[in-house]
Amino acid sequence: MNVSFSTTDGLATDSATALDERPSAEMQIESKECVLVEAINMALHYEMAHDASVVVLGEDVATNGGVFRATLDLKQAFGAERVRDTPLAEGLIAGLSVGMATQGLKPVAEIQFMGFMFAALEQLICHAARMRNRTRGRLTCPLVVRMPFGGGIHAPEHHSESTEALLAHIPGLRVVIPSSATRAYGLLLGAIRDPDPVIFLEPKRIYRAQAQSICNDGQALPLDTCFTLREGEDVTLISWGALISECTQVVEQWHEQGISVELIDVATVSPLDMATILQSVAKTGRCVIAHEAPKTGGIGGEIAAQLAEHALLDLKAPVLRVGGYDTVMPYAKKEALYLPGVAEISNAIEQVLAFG
Amino acid sequence: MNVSFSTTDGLATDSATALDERPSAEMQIESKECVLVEAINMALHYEMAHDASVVVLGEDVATNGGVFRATLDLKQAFGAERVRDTPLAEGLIAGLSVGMATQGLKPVAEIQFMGFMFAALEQLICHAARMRNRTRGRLTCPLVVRMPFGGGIHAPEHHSESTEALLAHIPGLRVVIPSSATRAYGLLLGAIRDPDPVIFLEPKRIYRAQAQSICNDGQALPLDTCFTLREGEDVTLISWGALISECTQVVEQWHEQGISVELIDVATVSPLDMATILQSVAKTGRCVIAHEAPKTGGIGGEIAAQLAEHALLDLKAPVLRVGGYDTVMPYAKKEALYLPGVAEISNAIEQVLAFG
Amino acid sequence: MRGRHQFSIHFLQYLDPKGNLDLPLPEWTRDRPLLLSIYENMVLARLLDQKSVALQRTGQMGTYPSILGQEAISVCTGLAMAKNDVLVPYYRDAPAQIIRGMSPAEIFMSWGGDERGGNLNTASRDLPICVPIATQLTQAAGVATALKIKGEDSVVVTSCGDGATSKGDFMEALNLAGVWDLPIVFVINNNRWAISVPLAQQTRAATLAQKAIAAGIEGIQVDGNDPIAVYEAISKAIERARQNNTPTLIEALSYRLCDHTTADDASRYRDADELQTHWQEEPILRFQQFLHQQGLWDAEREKALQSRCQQTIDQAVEEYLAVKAEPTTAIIDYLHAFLPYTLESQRSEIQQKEAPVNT
Amino acid sequence: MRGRHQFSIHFLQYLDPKGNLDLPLPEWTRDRPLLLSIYENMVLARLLDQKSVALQRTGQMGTYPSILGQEAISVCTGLAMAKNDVLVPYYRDAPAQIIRGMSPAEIFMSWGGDERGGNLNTASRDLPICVPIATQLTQAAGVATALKIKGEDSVVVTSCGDGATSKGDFMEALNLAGVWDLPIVFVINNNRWAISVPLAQQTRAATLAQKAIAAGIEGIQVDGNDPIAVYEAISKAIERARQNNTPTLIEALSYRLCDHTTADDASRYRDADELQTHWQEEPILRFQQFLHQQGLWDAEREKALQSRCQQTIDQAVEEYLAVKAEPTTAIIDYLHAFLPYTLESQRSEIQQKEAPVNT
Ligand SMILES: Cc1ncc(C[n+]2csc(CCOP(=O)(O)OP(=O)(O)O)c2C)c(N)n1
Ligand SMILES: Cc1ncc(C[n+]2csc(CCOP(=O)(O)OP(=O)(O)O)c2C)c(N)n1
Ligand SMILES: [Mg+2]
Ligand SMILES: [Mg+2]
Repeated sequence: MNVSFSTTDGLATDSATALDERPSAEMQIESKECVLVEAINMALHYEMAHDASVVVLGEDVATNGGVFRATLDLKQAFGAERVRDTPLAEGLIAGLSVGMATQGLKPVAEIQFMGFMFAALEQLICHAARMRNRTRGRLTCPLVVRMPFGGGIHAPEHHSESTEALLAHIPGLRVVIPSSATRAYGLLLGAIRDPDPVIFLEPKRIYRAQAQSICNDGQALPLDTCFTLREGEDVTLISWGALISECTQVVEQWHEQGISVELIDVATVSPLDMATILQSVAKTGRCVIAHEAPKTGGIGGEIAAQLAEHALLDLKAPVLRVGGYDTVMPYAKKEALYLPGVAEISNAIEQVLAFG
Repeated sequence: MNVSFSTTDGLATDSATALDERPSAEMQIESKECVLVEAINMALHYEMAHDASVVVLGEDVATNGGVFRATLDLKQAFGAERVRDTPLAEGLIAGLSVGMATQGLKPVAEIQFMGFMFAALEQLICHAARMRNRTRGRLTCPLVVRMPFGGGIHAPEHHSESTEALLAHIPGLRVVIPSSATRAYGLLLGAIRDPDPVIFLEPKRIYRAQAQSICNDGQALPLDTCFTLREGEDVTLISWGALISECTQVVEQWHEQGISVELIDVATVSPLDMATILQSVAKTGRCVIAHEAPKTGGIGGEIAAQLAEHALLDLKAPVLRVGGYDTVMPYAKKEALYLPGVAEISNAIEQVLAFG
Repeated sequence: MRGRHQFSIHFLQYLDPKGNLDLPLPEWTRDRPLLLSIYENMVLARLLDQKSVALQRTGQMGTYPSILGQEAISVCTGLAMAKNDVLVPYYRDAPAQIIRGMSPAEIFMSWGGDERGGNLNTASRDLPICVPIATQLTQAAGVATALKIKGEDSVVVTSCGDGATSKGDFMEALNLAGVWDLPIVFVINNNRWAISVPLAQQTRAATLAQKAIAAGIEGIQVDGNDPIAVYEAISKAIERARQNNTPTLIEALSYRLCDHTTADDASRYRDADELQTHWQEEPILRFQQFLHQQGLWDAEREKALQSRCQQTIDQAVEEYLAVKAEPTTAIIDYLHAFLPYTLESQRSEIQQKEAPVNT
Repeated sequence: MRGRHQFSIHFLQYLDPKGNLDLPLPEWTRDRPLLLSIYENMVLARLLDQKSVALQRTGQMGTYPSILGQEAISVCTGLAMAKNDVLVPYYRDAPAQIIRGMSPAEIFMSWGGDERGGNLNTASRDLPICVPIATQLTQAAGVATALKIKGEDSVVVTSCGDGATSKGDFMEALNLAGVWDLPIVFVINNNRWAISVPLAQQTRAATLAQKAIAAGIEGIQVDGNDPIAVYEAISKAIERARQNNTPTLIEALSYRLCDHTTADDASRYRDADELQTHWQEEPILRFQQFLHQQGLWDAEREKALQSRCQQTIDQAVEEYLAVKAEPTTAIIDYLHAFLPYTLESQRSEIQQKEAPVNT
């Protein structure tokens, strides 16, 4: 078990080869039934045990184990030096993480809710995303910022937004979004081992949804590919995060009607793996993109634009986007009105099928 | 001349009718040759003289008249109460503006460079954009945040970015970008009189470019329409801000070769006046969008996506976007490599013309 | 600027935890109706609080932040302010909001996930409660600036928790209040906890009041469970602000006798003994004992008050549960003063959806 | 926590503006080479500064922030630090960066718009200068945390201007340093101006050092143009940080004898007299007079030093102007450790462009 600190220079390579470095024989591997938030916790435990440079920080992450329990028992297992409750300041959390990362640590910071990330953006955009470029590789920023995001849990104001598009537009930041317990485990390991900053957005609406059996073998998933969850011939349905559940239902529904929908979980929304998407649309000729964020300026727009640029002749129908309305996320009583669901997605598919 | 303070409730209507309220006979109107930054200064003088609720604040805006002189002589003309140098804190500037706006003032805040706006985003996104909705109209936020943006002036790091897409994705914020002295004058007046928050982005590269004769008549321009600067039949070229100059050159070049390019200045990038754009593309069938911001996740993507959704059958060629590269804005020595210019735009036009 | 500089922070307390005096009472305590009003509002606040938690537990309301044990701070804030002053509250200020004209039903509505709860009586210019920690403080400075520019003699009172003092906005606002001579009073509800983070992990400062020194303004620490000390400190600070535009920071020492919110379980991180000892210092019983000693209170009055308040709360609940759903388009109709034409199609989509069942 | 709390801020000065002693000299001043090194580095700093301005004026460099009159602060920072310590500088710290191994040519490169200026000798773990005001301070706290976690006995020294103390990050970092017992020293270059905004409009605090009280840490004010006071304060603070993880805030009172940057014209907002009076207090002449009095300096030595430094600068300029352009793809090659495949097409586009002429 490697407990030596990566040197600033060594970091990139350390992390790059991290995957291979971890023979699964290393420790006895148990499988466990986990919901998404438990998978995140398992990944954090695994990586902290195998890489002493990993440090966890944020509000209520230590003693309390996080308000969603994503960091449960980390403090007990790895101590107060490596698992830290910070004072209440998101800008501070981000700045601390940048500073630690430049010195060979791998901070995994939690922003309690995505709605509170804005005070952290100056550090993430001006520094985390630029430190390697600014110093021509002398200093790097291998940090992860975890944030629960998205609506549907009847939370107070500012606890339900989806503003991933803001982060995806920042060169130098990777933006990763799991949609299942298994992918949460593998993608988070990939994020921590990535030699550069990664924003890891957790769809809290499905934190405790469907449990999956996860083999705690420390195998990371790549951060530059979409996952094709279901092969299909007639339409390509693209989404990420919590909406993947609704999308899966929609796929089932259409399947019963003899329509095969190809379902793609983008997972890493930046950088965008358009190859997978273009390949699928070349096959189906029809595409629907669904996300919770307001439709205008959302990542769906970027995907549709690239289709309009690179797949115009493949398209048998307009690319339809299903998104939240271009308005402020309503308070809990009316959030259901705002959030796109099975009906809206299914509708869009019906339209692209009906077209031409 | 109205020097009464708009009441919180009265504000919306006051501002709505502001245009009509100002008979151009009211004061003797002089015309003046102005460059863009002088036009902004003229609009600020005009509105402060006609609406005592307008207040200007920011770093170095009072005694120094702004580092670009956009607020020149306002303090001398309207006094230290209404023209205020703030301590150095962008979050504070935004929070102050929100607070003032809820009490019937119309703050016009300056963020010295767009690269320093990030500390202000929490207030703009969580509060300015939401105060009316949150209070169901009881309190409103008629504020303007002015920021110089864009590259090409060989400035230090963080002084050359174009991150308008981040703001355009926020429901409740208007985002306005002038591309000439005349439009700067009219759009800024429109922004100040708008009963809701407006982000006003100033292309500093052309601050002192071409002078225009401006009639200081207090006539505002609307904040919900694109401006068609040149009618054309063969291609639609869409852009905003400083790049409009390069686009104009491109239009000239193609004109000489018998190709007529329709040039649209989006001006208000949020909300997007797609009607004008769709109409144009319905006519030309070909479209190129150019902006300085990184291509991926930029506003060009949203426009292209809407074309892919609403104009698929009109399109004779893929919608091409010319943008900055998906990398950090380079330091001055290499910014020319990053910035799209006449060659790149002209190239894209050639491609869409050549297609099919 | 140069040379040796001295600063000091004082602690103010009149009533010890047993309700006994350890200082001569200030002038204003001769005003018996005021003393009684402090008590009544604290009692109402506690009942409202209990009811809110009950509504949440029974699925009739959303997440709710109880103010159990901290009633004196918000009640005295509300009572010390003039009608024309402006309150920029945080989320444990329901008592002050009610004193300033908000109905208990509106409190339920806000926490029930209905924006109309933030509408108050449309005459008010108070800000609604603010969720992003400390962001209300720079806004409060902006409100104070506006009042000053408009030449009003009103002042602003704003509040936050102990955790909020770690966020940059707090100091930015304090510093500005000092350098711009703003008519503003900052009140910290120091309930010793920020969710699971105790004050000792929030700062090394011996007091939160001394953060005023960084801004060059007045700072004072008071026993936040002693209504007389709190009212005295806030009203004097408001007076200074009104007379000379002098800002003040008041740290009110209290304790969070409840979970952080209904979504929290404090037993995970806080030991029962600590909680028990602080029950000995809670403000309502303390003040009741004081009123007894002053001959202003007895069991009968108490009984009458309790049922009066209970009635108010019960009516508020009825009112709350009877509220008609807003039209679905409300989610977009208040975004701008005028709906941009680009949103018309989205609006009609929304119009066609039926209102979700009230949850 | 309760009760009366007392705080005080002291001012430290050994050399008055005339270079006369008003306190007995500290131990370390027996180290003559150190005294001379302080002087030589200040002289080099001033020549570098003049050259930088000249290069900008002649279009050979970009906007540059001069440090005229503030050399003592950065020089003593650099000399007081151990090699293994970490510097988290701001943009007026070229002197400290050079003392810590950065070449003058690299300074020219950074301000000449070439990222390679931030690369230093690749062995260094110092942070490059930071443009967004005050953002380096929370990073510095992160660096100090890392050193502590790694069990090193190194410390962090970070710096900022007076204006930076108004930005929330400043207090967030100070507060954390206190509550986490971080081995860190914060040095404020109080040059009295933030571009056109004088200190009096930045804060009402009598000193900037007292902002330490808000974080519960040590704060001291020193004459920033007195190299002995600055070195004494910084080295003692570093020692405390190294021995007991005790953070310190040092306010170094100086004055900006230059424009804010080459893009600024201070005559628009600052009157000539103020400038003149402060020329009487500038550090280099003051320290030279002191060295004379100590019999450590004479005209000959001065002459030799001047030409030695001039040589260094001239060589650096040659080096700077001779630097080969980076490959065009450098603008994307350092974005990530590994270029995402999605950027390959953009990279080849960039590769086809020819390098822009060096401006
Ligand atoms: C900017 C921001 N970060 C995080 C949160 C989540 N959060 C809500 S309350 C709270 C603790 C606040 O503690 P304190 O300031 O002491 O106020 P209290 O709740 O104890 O009255 C946190 C971290 C938030 N609402 N806003
Ligand atoms: C966050 C941020 N806001 C604004 C600026 C523009 N700016 C550059 S230097 C400066 C003044 C800084 O003053 P001070 O902190 O006193 O440092 P000094 O330059 O006087 O040494 C300003 C406003 C910036 N660089 N960063
Ligand atoms: Mg608290
Ligand atoms: Mg300064």
